[in-house]
Amino acid sequence: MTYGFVHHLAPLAVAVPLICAAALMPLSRHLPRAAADAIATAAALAVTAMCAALTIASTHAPIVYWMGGWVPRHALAVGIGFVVDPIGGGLATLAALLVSSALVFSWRYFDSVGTLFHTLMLAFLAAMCGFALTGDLFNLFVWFELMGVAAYALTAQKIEEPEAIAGAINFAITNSAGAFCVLLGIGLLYGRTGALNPAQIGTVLAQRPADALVIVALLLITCGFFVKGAVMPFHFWLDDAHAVAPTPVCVLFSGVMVQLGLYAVARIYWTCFSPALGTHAAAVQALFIGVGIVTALAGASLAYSQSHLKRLLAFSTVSHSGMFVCAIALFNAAGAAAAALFIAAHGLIKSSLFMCAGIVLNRFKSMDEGALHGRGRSLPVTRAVYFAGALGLAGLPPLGISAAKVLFDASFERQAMLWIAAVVALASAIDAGAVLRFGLRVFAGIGVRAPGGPLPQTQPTETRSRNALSEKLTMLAPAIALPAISIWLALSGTFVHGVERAARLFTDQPAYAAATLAHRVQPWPGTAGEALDPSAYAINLAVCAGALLFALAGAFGFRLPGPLRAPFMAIRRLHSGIYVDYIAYMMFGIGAYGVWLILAR
Amino acid sequence: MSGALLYLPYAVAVWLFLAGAYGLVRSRHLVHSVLCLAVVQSSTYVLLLSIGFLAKAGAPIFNPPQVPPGSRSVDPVVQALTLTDIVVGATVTSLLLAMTIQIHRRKGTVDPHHLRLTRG
Amino acid sequence: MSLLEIVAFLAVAVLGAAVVATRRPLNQVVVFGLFGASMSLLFFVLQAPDVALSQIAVGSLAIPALLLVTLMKTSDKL
Amino acid sequence: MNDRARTVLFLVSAAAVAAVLIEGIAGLSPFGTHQTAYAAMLLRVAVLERHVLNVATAVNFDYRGFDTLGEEFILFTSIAGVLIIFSELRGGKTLYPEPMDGPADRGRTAAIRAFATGLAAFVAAMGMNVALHTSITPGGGFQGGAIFGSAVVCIYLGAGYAALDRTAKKSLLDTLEALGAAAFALIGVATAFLSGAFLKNSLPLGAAGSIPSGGTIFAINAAVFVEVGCGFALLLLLYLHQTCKTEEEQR
Repeated sequence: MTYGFVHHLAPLAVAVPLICAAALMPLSRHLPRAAADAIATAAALAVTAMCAALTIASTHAPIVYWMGGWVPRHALAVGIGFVVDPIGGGLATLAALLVSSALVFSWRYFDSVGTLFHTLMLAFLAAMCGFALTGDLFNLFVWFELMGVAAYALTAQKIEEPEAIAGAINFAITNSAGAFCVLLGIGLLYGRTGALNPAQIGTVLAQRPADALVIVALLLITCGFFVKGAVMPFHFWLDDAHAVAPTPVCVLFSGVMVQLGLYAVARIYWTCFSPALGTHAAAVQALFIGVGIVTALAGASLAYSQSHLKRLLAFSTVSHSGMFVCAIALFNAAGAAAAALFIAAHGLIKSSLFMCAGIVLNRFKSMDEGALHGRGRSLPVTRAVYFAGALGLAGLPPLGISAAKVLFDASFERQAMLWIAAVVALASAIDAGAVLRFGLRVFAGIGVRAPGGPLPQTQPTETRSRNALSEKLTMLAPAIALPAISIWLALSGTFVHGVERAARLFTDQPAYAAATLAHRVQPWPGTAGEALDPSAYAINLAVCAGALLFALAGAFGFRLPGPLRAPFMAIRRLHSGIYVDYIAYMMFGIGAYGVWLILAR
Repeated sequence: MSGALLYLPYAVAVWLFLAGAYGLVRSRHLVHSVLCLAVVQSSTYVLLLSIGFLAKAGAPIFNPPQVPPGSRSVDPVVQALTLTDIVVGATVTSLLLAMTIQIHRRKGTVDPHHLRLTRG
Repeated sequence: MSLLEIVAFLAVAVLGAAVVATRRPLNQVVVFGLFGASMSLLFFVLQAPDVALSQIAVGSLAIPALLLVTLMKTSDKL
Repeated sequence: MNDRARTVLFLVSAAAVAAVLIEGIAGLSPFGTHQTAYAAMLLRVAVLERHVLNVATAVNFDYRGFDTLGEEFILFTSIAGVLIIFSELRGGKTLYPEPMDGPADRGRTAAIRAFATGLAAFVAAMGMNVALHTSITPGGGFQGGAIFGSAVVCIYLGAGYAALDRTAKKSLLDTLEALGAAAFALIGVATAFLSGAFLKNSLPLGAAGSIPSGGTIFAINAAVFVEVGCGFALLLLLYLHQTCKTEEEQR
């Protein structure tokens, strides 16, 4: 067995950022800031190129790379393998692209930042690449933990602010508890199958119908990753972390980290559990659709109730997590394709929105809707980018999410579950309406002023106060480039069809197992996808119109009557900002999911 | 009865998981919470090593004349996994304790109930 | 299951609960040290000397030192 | 949520979780009766293929060495995180806080200092010994490194922080720590070129039972020892520094 050049890119996509991260730590005392910026950005761009090359190469056949050259013996995995398919590779590419953009954005964003920031960002990048590319359950856990440790430290960066540390503590405790659930689930699977390789686990589990152990393993792994994936009731850490983390870090959290949690659930479901579940899959599907819809709707209404932009965008991410879970829950290739395209487009657009938030924070030192009322009019380019992003979230063509929504609606229509698409469209309208409302008030001065204090006089230390042209350019360039990429991807027919094809391969367990264990890497069949029906875009326009209505209603101070508002206020009060509650909710979630899955057996 | 006893190790893992979580929910001190989290994590060590145990078998370290095949040994894989897991535990603990010191310096409290984040 | 194995498991279970139940931070650190020791005993019993050695190095040397420093800095009396 | 409501919610949920988990673990093989296919295979081949007698070491540094690469960087990253939390930003760079008078610096006789230094040397030597014998006895780079790093505490207790700060330079420790971590990843890259796969052995294996056996296992073990030893020492130093009064507190 010899590996070609492209194969070697798989471990290098992890090793290169790790080596650069290690090198930057001692160099931090000797290098000027600009040099550290340049090294880190160059490394992230190199990883982007490597992951893109891997993704393109994997469209012909999956790329299987065994660390240490330990190829399987008699269909038993000996070592740790990376299995790159277009979906995993694509996610790694997205992660690397967003890290590159966030690093460019941070050149001028931070007034002062140690070079340790770059070390942490590169370790974070390596972890996300490893997480997306690995084909081994315990290795997945290792990268999950590295991702976590880097993310906690990045959240706590503004050490003078106690809120930042408190947010990081909530984040660290809930996510660690989630990680331990995952590891318990992996342990159960290992005890049953004697394997850590998903392809092998799937093959062994398929030999008999799923019993309670298999269901509990699925439960623990799902709940653990749903903590990262911000699915209710495991999402509570997310808005705390987003509210306090520096903007470039929020970009990565909302743009790709949360979605990686959902990717892991889908990947493990398809490779390990799908052959064994049989009729029980219906119960899993009902559960996922149920929590997906609750998360989408509740996340959207929570976003609507926020006047702090970062929290608003964070809840919008929660809402989108619910939508992704709905798409994954179709448990077919069409759903996986919709989810993949949706995640890619959302990542690009949400990142751009967070960068706009960062520019506003940088300029006015506030994130409060009332305090910022009308102030955004002095930032015309940021305003345009923000509105494009807000409407893009609702699915305005030609921004990327429009194509994803068309796939999404079509896949539910084919399963005669159009009502789910309708509910998700409503959630989407509320969610985008919240983002638009903030934009109308802050960037256009439309509507009544939201309650809120004056702009703060004290300067938060996160950002520099100069307003030079170069500063605007380095912050605006990535904010403009990312949505532009999403337009390019959505308009490129080869990309959309490529995603559809990749999703069929993603959901093909026998092909995955054969490629991994038997080393039978067959070129994947090329099938022509159906052309997207242009009339399908009409729904997107309707959602945009709905979002505009919600936005205007909000901007002019329309409020639901008290009794109708009560349930929303109750949900909002659950977000107490303290991890002791979050662990209790998490336990409730595991118990509720578990009782449903066991009883529905 | 002895059959049920053979499930005691796994039950201990479940017990540690739940006991640690209970401690987290009832915690009034950040250091207490960090240690409870460590107890939750120790459930994973116990589960993994119990799964890999083989009765009347030695450690997976061989002496030259007695090289496998033929010699019984417990599972080396779960031991490697647990080693990694212990490092993870130590790192999360060290990060959280550093945050505890920092938050006490800024806010003068280590009671999680006094650290509620303000809502926007 | 041998008696030693049963005792080691029960010790871990009891001391784990004791860590959770101990409220005074300094006492809790002591109980946590005992819990760590019981874990390393269990690892030896389970024929995992590599893991036991790790547990001793981390759980009985490094982490208690960090804990004591943290308590020193965060208790109001000092 | 108030304490009572939270506790009740937890207890009800935990009862359900307990029931579900017990259902799950009931599906495992009874304790000590089953050997997994993975373990059986590795126990059969590891000593012959890797020339190390400690199979856990072979798994750690070779068969599943990639996990250990991630593990070492988890440690590295968390120490970087602790450094950020405890550090001071000056001139756009993360710097170590200045050393100051510690509480334990005064009132020590020369005998105590000498004893502490000797003890620290003994602990450090023990750590190296554990790491060196990874292929034949329990322990390895990680365990040895963690013991080695703990020597810092001996110096602190015996000679005080100021003496410790003079002996163990933080800038040297973080350089060595980063070098150790980078070396692990670089060994992977080098082996990919030399032997065709990331972390695949490309050194002579040596005789099973001798100390420098196992080829790359031994090299990785050394890198891990340097990283963990210096990393733990740095971590402990950063914490022990906290026992000194900060500038604010002195004022």
